[in-house]
Amino acid sequence: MGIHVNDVKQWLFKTNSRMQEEKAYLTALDQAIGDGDHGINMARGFQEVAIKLEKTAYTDIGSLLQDTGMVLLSKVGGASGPLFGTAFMKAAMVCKGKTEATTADLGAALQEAVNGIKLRGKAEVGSKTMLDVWEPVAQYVQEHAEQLSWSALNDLARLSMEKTKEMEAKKGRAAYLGPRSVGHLDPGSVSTYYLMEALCTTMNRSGEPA
Amino acid sequence: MGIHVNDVKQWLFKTNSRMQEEKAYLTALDQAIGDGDHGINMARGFQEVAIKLEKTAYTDIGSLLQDTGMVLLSKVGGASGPLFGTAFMKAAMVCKGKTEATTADLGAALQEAVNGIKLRGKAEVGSKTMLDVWEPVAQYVQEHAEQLSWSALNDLARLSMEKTKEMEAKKGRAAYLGPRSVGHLDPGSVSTYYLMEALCTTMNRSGEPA
Amino acid sequence: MKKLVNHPEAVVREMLEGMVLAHPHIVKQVEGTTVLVRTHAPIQGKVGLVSGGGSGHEPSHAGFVGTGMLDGAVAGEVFTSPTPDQVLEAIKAVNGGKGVLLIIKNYSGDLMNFEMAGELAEAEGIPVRKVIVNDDVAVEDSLYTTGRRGIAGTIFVHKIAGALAESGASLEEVERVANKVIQQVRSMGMALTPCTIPAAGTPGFSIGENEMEIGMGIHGEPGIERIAIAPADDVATTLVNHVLEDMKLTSGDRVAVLINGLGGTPLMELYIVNRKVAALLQDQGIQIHDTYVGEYMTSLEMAGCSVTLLKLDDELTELLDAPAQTIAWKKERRNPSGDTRE
Amino acid sequence: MKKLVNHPEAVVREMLEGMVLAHPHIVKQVEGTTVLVRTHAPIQGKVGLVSGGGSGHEPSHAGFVGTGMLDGAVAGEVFTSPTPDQVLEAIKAVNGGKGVLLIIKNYSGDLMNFEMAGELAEAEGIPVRKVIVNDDVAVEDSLYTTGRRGIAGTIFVHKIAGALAESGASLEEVERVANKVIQQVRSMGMALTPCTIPAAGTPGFSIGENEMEIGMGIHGEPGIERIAIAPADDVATTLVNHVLEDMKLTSGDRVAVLINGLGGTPLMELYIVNRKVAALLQDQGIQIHDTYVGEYMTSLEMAGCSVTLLKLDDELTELLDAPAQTIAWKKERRNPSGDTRE
Ligand SMILES: Nc1ncnc2c1ncn2[C@@H]1O[C@H](COP(=O)(O)OP(=O)(O)O)[C@@H](O)[C@H]1O
Ligand SMILES: Nc1ncnc2c1ncn2[C@@H]1O[C@H](COP(=O)(O)OP(=O)(O)O)[C@@H](O)[C@H]1O
Ligand SMILES: [Mg+2]
Ligand SMILES: [Mg+2]
Ligand SMILES: [Mg+2]
Ligand SMILES: [Mg+2]
Repeated sequence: MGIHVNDVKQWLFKTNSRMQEEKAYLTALDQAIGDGDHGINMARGFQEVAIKLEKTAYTDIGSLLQDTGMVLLSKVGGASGPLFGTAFMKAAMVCKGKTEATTADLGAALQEAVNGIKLRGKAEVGSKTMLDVWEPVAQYVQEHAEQLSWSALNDLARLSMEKTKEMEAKKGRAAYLGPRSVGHLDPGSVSTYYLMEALCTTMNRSGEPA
Repeated sequence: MGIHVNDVKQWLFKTNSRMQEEKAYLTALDQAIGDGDHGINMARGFQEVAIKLEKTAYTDIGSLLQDTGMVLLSKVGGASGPLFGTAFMKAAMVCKGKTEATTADLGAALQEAVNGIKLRGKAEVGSKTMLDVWEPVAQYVQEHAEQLSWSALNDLARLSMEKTKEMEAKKGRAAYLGPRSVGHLDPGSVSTYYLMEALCTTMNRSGEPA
Repeated sequence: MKKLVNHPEAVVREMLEGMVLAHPHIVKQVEGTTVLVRTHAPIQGKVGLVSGGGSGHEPSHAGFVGTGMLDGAVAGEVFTSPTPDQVLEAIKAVNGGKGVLLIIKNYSGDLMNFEMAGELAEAEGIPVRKVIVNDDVAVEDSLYTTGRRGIAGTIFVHKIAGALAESGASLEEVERVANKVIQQVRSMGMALTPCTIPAAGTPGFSIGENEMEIGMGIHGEPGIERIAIAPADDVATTLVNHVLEDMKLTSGDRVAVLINGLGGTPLMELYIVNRKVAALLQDQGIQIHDTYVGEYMTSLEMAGCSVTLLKLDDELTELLDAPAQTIAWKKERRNPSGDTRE
Repeated sequence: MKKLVNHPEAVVREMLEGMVLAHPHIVKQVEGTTVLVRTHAPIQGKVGLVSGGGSGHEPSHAGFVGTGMLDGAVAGEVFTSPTPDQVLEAIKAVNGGKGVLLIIKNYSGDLMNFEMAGELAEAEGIPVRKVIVNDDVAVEDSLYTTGRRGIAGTIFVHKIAGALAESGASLEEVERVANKVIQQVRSMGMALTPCTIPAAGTPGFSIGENEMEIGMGIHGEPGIERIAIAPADDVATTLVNHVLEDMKLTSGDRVAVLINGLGGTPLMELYIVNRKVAALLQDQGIQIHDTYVGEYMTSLEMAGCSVTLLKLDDELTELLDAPAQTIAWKKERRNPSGDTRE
């Protein structure tokens, strides 16, 4: 069962809806251990992505993801802008020319995204950043490309996000808090979870993820 | 029954105590229709007067009042400083050279004080200023110099003070409020009442004013 | 009360010490007083300019002492006019033989204390003139009451009279130009939050969470109306309209604009206000010669702003643009040949 | 939320418009961007200096654009680093053929966005160097984490690198001196009250009525301790001690001092803090070359302050004292012969 360019579009529309819904929550998370703008940033960025996708017809997943990355890069700002932007632009290269992608393509694209985030942000897994969701998700998709369970992927994404609560931040603004960052979810991991959740919901045509 | 220089000293010590006790109340009154410093100003000024009088021996009421006026003039500031300062300095001239003053002297001194306040502040009776206590008190003392009842004088002073509540301010900071100044006591009239009350208490040796 | 202070009663003394320590090349303290004067005061052969008032309006007035503006500033207790002896000290310290001009904001207390000081100085043989600034159109101008308050427009009087004095003009000339500015300058303010006199410890008044006060004075004196919180553009429009109504400017007139912050309002918001003020003036064909945005006449930590317009003619323009080197108003001696004019 | 704004989402755009309207002789806006550059940018034959970051720190950074300081400033959303495309616009607009130096405050977001812009500019053939300011000693300096934040000390980098660039120095030279300042500058801040991002509508955190936060960052990032409200002298002592502990100054060293207000704290209190800071430095035999007191790097309407020390040598002294004509830092071209030095 392939991932059609229209699925990708739906995924990003759904992501935008989630970001709008969770704008205040993400901002509150960032108020606790950052500077309180993450929800505002994500909502602004994905709003612009939705506007761009709405008015453009795509047959190429690559160019859809490239546009998404460019919009995020130029509309989000902060730490999350270049990271989400880079992630999508790196993923775009893998999907270049494809109207329909396989789960193996998805795995490769996610891995490229992870590489981009690491190169740009210099964080490692365990630094309490969005990487703590991106990386396990990318790995899981690559390992289970043959028989991908979207609801299992969704669970994994949520679990990874929840795990950031107990981590001590080493990168990003929360790092200034040192040990006091423990006990709070990482805002960027939560927004990354919404992105992955939207992907799973879109692809899991049988309904909501468990 | 004359007013001895030591009575005058006691009067001003008592006035100082009252100003310290009522510092917050006077300030609150001034917060309502002014800038909220009247209690602070009066407490600072009379504190300095008390310090000055404590360390100086006086035989001349004139020089005691002159010193009081000078201290008030240089320590109070605002509108009340020059007015109270002028009042005491004008009163001092009448009492020059006297170790004991008559109630007639007191009447003349108060009248001089009133003249000074009017000249300096250009207010009239009814402008909702301290003059609305000073002037009736001065008048009453002059009219009843022969047989002055301190408790009656005290009542008159309090009544005059209370009357300012219904007046519309024409001078001082409360004048900016126009009709909205009605319904509030004039802070300077209240502090002037404390001054007069302290005088009556000091002189009314039979006890507290009724 | 959340303030960076030590003893609430010592704030003025400690602030003045901190100022002199920060800017010893601009100001010095007259010993034993609350008077700051230019480091090299008195300047011989120059009319001395003295202003002052209660503290809590920083940088007014000591922040405007220096070449091209004031010679001395007298600081009273917070929101309390300074006493005559202090003003007298300032007059004596800046008298360079050509007399002294007192720039007084129109409040009963300031008037009386400065007047008494002026009388004492004249008795000592120093020629003294005084001008009274009353730019606040929120207050009705009436002969029978106290009249209008002096607020942020006072800074333009300092600047322009200061520039003329610097050129060696006579006391009468400096007094004349100061009065000309006073005739041509109008302001109005508003507040979002109250402020707390340190020694009082509690706010002098309160403004509801969804309210603002239009026409607020710089000591928290009530304004003309308490309204629901409105967008910055509406606030700017209200203030400008009140000022224009009083000034009756016509298309082609030239003005200087001052968007003054009251202490707690960030520069970001002042610029948002300026955006609308500039648009409103442009709409009426009024030319903006120059705009000043920032804190000039504050009210402790009060949030809010005032808008001041000064109608310019050639004389006022030249003096406004003249050099000044003070703590809070710096203007180059000559326009640089480089890429900036100011 | 008590703010003089219109649409919370439009504050940055409207603020920039208000700034350009107020100071058209100093700054202009690069069309369609949130970039302000000098009115006459690009200056041919001069290294271009670009700084920027999230908005809400006014007058940083656009207030320091002008002769002798920055060439361009990029404004992000409130507390949000600007995006690479905007930074790129700034680089292009100020490139006068000698390359561009990016002055970046050390935050993940700023670093990444400015870096990407730099890469894009280099791909277009513009030589770009970057320096990273990390003066905040409240944060542990560690290789394994994000490292120190950049706060008010950034202004000294603007000033000194700006002065050298103005003299026609090469990109490498300007980069060198900027890094020298970064080596020698240390700051620490504290806050009494929180601040509210307009689009968020509620304060980012809270501080108890009787508490203050020591080491607070300029975006409300938590500091090192939450303590009971203390007198200004104690606060000054804590901040200075932390800074000195890190700088290890010795008697005879010369410094510039910056007492920076965070937005809601009145000048009166900043001067009271300076009084103690100056005394502490004098106690240690440290010479104060010059002191700056006011709002340079704010945090919306937050109440609080930071103390910055810059250790000076002859080169830095001369560049610090050099002329500048910007909105928020004005320094005469030449010391006047009159009665003031500054
Ligand atoms: N160096 C980094 N590498 C990976 N992710 C990072 C890094 N720095 C920050 N992040 C992520 O960005 C999120 C914060 O984004 P946002 O609040 O929008 O930006 P800012 O921190 O600039 O205000 C963090 O929660 C974290 O997940
Ligand atoms: N022109 C005046 N004539 C007489 N009394 C005045 C005048 N102006 C003000 N006052 C008195 O001064 C009082 C206010 O004193 P205070 O608060 O100490 O000074 P300020 O108004 O300068 O803050 C008023 O309540 C009023 O009684
Ligand atoms: Mg954030
Ligand atoms: Mg008062
Ligand atoms: Mg007062
Ligand atoms: Mg941010």
